[in-house]
Amino acid sequence: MTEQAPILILLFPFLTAIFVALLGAKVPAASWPLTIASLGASICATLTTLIQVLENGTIRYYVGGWAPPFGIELRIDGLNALVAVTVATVAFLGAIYSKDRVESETENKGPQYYALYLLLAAGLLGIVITGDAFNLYVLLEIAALTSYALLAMGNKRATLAAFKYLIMGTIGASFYLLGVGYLYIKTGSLNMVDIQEQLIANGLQDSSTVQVAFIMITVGLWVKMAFFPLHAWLPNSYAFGPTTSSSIMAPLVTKVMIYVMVRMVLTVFGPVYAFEVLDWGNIVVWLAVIAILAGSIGALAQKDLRKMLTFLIIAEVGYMVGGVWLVDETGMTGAIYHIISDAFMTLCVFLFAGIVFAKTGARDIYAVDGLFKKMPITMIGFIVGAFSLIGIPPTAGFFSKWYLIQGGINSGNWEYVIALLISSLVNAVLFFRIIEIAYFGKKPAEGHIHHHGDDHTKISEAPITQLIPLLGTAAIILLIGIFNKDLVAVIQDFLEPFNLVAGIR
Amino acid sequence: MVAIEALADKFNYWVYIVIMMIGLYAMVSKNNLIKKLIGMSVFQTAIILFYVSIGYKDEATIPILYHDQVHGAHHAEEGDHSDEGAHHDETHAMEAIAKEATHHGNDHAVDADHAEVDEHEADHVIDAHVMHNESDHAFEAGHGGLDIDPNQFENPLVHVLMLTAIVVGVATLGVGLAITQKLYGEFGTIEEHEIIEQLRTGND
Amino acid sequence: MKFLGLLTVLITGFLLIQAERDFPDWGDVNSPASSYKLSQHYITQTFAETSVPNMVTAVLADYRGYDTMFETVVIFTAGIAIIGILRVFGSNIKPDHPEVVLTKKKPDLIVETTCRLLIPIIQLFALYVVAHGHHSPGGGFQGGVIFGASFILLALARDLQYAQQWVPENRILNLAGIGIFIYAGFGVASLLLGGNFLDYGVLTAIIPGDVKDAHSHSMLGVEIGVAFTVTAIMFSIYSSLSSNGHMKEGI
Amino acid sequence: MNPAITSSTPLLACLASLAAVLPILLLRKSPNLRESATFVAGFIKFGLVVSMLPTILGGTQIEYTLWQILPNLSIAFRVDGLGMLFGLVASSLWILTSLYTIGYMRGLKEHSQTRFVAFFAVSLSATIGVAFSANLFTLYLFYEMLSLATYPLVTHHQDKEARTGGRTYLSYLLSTSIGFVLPAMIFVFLKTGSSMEFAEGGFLAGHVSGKEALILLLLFTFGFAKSGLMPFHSWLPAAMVAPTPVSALLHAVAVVKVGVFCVIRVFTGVFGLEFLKTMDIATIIAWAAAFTIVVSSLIALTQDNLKRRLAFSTIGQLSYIILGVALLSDRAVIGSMAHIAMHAVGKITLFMCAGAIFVASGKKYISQMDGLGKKMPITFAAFTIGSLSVIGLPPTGGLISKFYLVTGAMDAGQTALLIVFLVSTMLNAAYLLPIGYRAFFPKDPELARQPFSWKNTEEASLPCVLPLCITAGLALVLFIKPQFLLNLAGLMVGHGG
Repeated sequence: MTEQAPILILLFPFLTAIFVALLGAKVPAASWPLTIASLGASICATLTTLIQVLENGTIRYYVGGWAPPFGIELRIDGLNALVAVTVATVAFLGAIYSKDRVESETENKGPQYYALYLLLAAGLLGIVITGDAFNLYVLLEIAALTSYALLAMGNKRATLAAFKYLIMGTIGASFYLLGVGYLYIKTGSLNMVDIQEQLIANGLQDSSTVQVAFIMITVGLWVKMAFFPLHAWLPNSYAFGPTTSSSIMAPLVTKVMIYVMVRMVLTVFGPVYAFEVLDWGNIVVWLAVIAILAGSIGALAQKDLRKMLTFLIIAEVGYMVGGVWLVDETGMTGAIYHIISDAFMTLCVFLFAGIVFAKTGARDIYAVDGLFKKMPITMIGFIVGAFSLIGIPPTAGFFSKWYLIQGGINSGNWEYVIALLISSLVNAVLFFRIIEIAYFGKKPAEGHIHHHGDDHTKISEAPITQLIPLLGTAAIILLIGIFNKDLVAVIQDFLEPFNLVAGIR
Repeated sequence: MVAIEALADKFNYWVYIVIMMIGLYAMVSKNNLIKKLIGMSVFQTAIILFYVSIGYKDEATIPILYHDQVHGAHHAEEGDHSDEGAHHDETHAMEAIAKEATHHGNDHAVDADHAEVDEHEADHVIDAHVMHNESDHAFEAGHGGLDIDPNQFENPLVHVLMLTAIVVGVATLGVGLAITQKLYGEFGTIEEHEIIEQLRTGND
Repeated sequence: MKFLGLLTVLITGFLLIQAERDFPDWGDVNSPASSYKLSQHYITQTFAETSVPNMVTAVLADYRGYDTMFETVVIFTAGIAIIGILRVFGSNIKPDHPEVVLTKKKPDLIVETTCRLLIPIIQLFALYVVAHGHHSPGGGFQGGVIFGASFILLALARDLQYAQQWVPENRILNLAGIGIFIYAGFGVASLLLGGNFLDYGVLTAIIPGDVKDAHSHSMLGVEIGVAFTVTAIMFSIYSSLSSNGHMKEGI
Repeated sequence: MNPAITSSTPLLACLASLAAVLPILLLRKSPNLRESATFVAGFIKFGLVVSMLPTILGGTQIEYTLWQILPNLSIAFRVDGLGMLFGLVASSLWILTSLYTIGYMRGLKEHSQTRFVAFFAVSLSATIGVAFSANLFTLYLFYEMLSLATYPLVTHHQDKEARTGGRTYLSYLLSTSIGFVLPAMIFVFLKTGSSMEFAEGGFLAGHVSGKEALILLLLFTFGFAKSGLMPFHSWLPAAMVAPTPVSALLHAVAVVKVGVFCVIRVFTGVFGLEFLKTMDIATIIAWAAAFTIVVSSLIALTQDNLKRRLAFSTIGQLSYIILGVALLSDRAVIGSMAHIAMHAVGKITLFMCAGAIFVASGKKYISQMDGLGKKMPITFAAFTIGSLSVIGLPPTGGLISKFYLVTGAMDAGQTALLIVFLVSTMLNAAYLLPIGYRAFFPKDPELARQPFSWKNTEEASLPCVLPLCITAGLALVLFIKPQFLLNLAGLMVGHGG
């Protein structure tokens, strides 16, 4: 059955989603265990796939038995095997967290929530494993539709933000669709690898249509991933949607879009075309620098905890887009590694924000007042995530910065290096502000107080279903930091044939 | 003059760009949420138009095989496979055209005009046959050795793709309307700036 | 905002026009899209491989059946999403927006009689469209929409509750889910029989006939599944939107 | 290359205190058991460090590679003379400080003592980790760990003052390490493509141009802001809000010494003295250090708060060490390394005295300490010895290191810097000696006339006083027996002092 693992990756969550939607009306309590079970099974499938990829190289799974380009293939190499594991794991952890929160945050629509949640996970997993450009669009829309709904279940602000997201998301997806159409009109194919072959075989390097296709696809994906000037939809929707929704969407949706961008650049257009023939030069890196700085400054201005975190996502997107366009193997490695590490970092801090909101009902950063005393275990989880976002070794965030900065220096993009460092410092300020509040309390007393003995504040930890994902995430952050060499080896194996190291530009 | 010719050759693409931009403008600039959604529909429809026009071929028909072709296939399967090589033979090709023209007349009233075209452009079909011999796709995998000319039918793929796009469009529109209704229920208006105003003045 | 919008539109339009210079002419049979092996294969080989004369149906339900399954899921998702967003369950109904909720309509003789006549015909036609998708334009989506329209017509002619007597909410959702299960069932069945997902060819073990027939019959099966889902969700979307999520009175 | 053996002792020495955290947390209900856990860990650690001493003195290094974390780059330990010297200082003083902590914290009935002790142990692990790092990457890792682990110690009081101090502390240390050291380290990694192992004579030569070398040197020297080089020194006085044991061990010994230790490592292990000489770029650092010495001594003169005065004194003394290294002459470098130990012993005595004074009398300001010597004779005697050591007067160990520094300056032919040494010694004397003097011989005639009797003394508790006596004794012992320290330091420059 292992050769069927690729399709099982998404069959589990997808079929369970339907089942949950049907069963939910009668047995709402069954929704959560089913969700967990299916996502767990999905993780197993992704891991099986990953092992197979590591052993035998790229897997090509022909859905329906039709060889590409006639049928749709799932094409899994080192890159998307890793991303698929990440997506499944994040979805799994997020689902555990949802248990105690769904009822209160979504007005008793648990079954619908879980069905949409699973569909979102299935959509994202599908995006990651597919090898067909149009199939990607369909799954993109599944992920998008579920996202709109998951966000619109939140409060008033979130509803408006969801609407904005719907408009922007549709523009982004339509641009992508149009770009695929342009590629189709020139190559006659929809299979990613085949498009690449046709582009080369037909000498389409100079075709203005292909150029515009590249622009449309890239810009479309930038909209979807909230790359800086196109980010307007993101902060409010993730900040005011249900915490359960944002704890899966914030880590995954933008990251998966970045994965798609990498896939488009490397597999569909090819690095030679994307970086050499088009040669946008440093423009994208500069845009990324602006994104990083704008995200950081935006985050500094926020008093709302989750909104602050959303601005950090915008900065992190800048990291990765810039990393891709450094045109350097180390930079690309960093960008891909960061997809994985950032997914977990973001999950970690968003889970924390969710737990704080669940506990105190307050959204602003002062809600964490005195939490070191009240919820020490939660704070440990948070600190790992925060340190990772700041970039303190040995967390994963440090190593992604390590590679990204190396890429920046290697390719001579100093502006990017500096932006990265500034953003690390801003993150340090942001998170230590929170840690300070949690440690000192809102208004620390004047002068010394010498509490006698231990404090009276009772420990009241979050429920176990919220702690497990948080600590699990924290552990994963540390693990992928410590074992980053092995992870990076996989990424570099994947990148090797693209020969980025030659320094194309 | 060249410009006008270019325009005429590709007018469908011009049309879709104009429609699409109207839609895009409405999505970005309109204040009314419903108008935005209308813009979105226009926008998506324009893309559908674009795709469908990729698949169009001059003098081709919808991608459904003719009744006789289907039956011919059964014939071919039962009978001899030897006529594969004979496609190079021009006389055979002419026969095929004649046969085809009759089918048009008899079975497919819909394609009356099509038959007309075929009659006075017989050599076009020959060219096409020669061409697809060269590209030799018609015979590579066909166990039946069907007598199908790829230029006879429009590209089915884009229709399939657009069926999907239409479905996606409908779904997005539905969700968009639902969100708009929810917003209307919460704010009592569907003008974006009024909603933002309400949010700014407080009462969250 | 207006200016910004205009600017975006102009830039995008300019870009697209740039691309257009390089397009093949309209209707050009030698354009890459038409002359590449992909579309040619579909045109010339579909019948030989699947014995379905309607290439669109074959490509939709077989070659790109994976896409189509998710297309169905998109529809399903939209239905669930709209319920998730709008539906108000049970008694926790918030004070509604100030619009008057329409009361039950009185049955109108002419309208009702017309509907009574029309609806069976519509439904019959829908079944025809689904079933004849192999040989003529049509298929699960088209048929499903037509079938769904018949219920919407019923709701329009009388009121939502009347229509819901025929198709209550739960049953509607079950129908939608079953549709997808039928579709995915063919896929899972081929998985279990040792083929790839949605590889109808291996279904010869349970479907009489040769490989081609297996393809052809499975396509009919999945089209029926699609029709189920589309029918159900069309009506579900209508009832949610028209009643503002209360499933009581509609327009 | 020196001969080396592989052994996990350095790792164990590093982990000994980290492992103590768990028992400390588990035994939080009974302070005595908790404290004994600390001591057990402390002695194990010290024992492990000492067990390596003969090997090191024999000229053999000890290596251990823990984990290859990046391609080409691993977390690895290596013990050499400098590391051994620093490791000895840190691990021995930890035991004394732990003893002192008991007296101080219990004396003041501080809150959250468990947390305090636990983080103390973590900090120690980080310090030893820095001392035994084999490469730049491992060094950076432990350096960051130390910054973060000491934050809860610095801000232990959790009041407004602590918050401000903690903020300054972290923002200086983190911004310099992330902003300067990290990019510099990555640049070095890229340029050399090596594992960044510290090597005798450096590994950078031939990989970078002159301009790049200068920038790197500046980034490293100022990036390791724990060394308190101006203008990145303000964190040190700010961190004096911490309880005194923290100030004593961490801010007179561990943290600041880690800063200068890193700078020495970079000078000797990364750049290499020869390379710096040929490039002629260290002079800037030397002058920055000289400037810091003079200015901080002047500021120290004006401080009335005893701990703040000591803090500024520390800034100046640290710059001695940096200046010594930046002189690039063998003797000055040996002097620098020896000064790490000598100053540590002297300064920890002073800080412990300050703490003991605060515990016993509640006095923080120098102006209040007139005549206090009669009430706390032992403390002030120790204080005076500590002062002598810091100034560099006999019969204390401070003389030895200063001697080497001064002769080193002569070797280097830097007369101007020689004058700086001399002037600052005067200043040191001017701000330290009067404290002890006035305590025994107050200006106020009323106080002066009071007769001294052992019965009237009000010393702090024994756990407070004992450690500071021991360290004062150490300062004296080091005057007589400095040889092994000099040998250790001498290993680093290629000959035995």
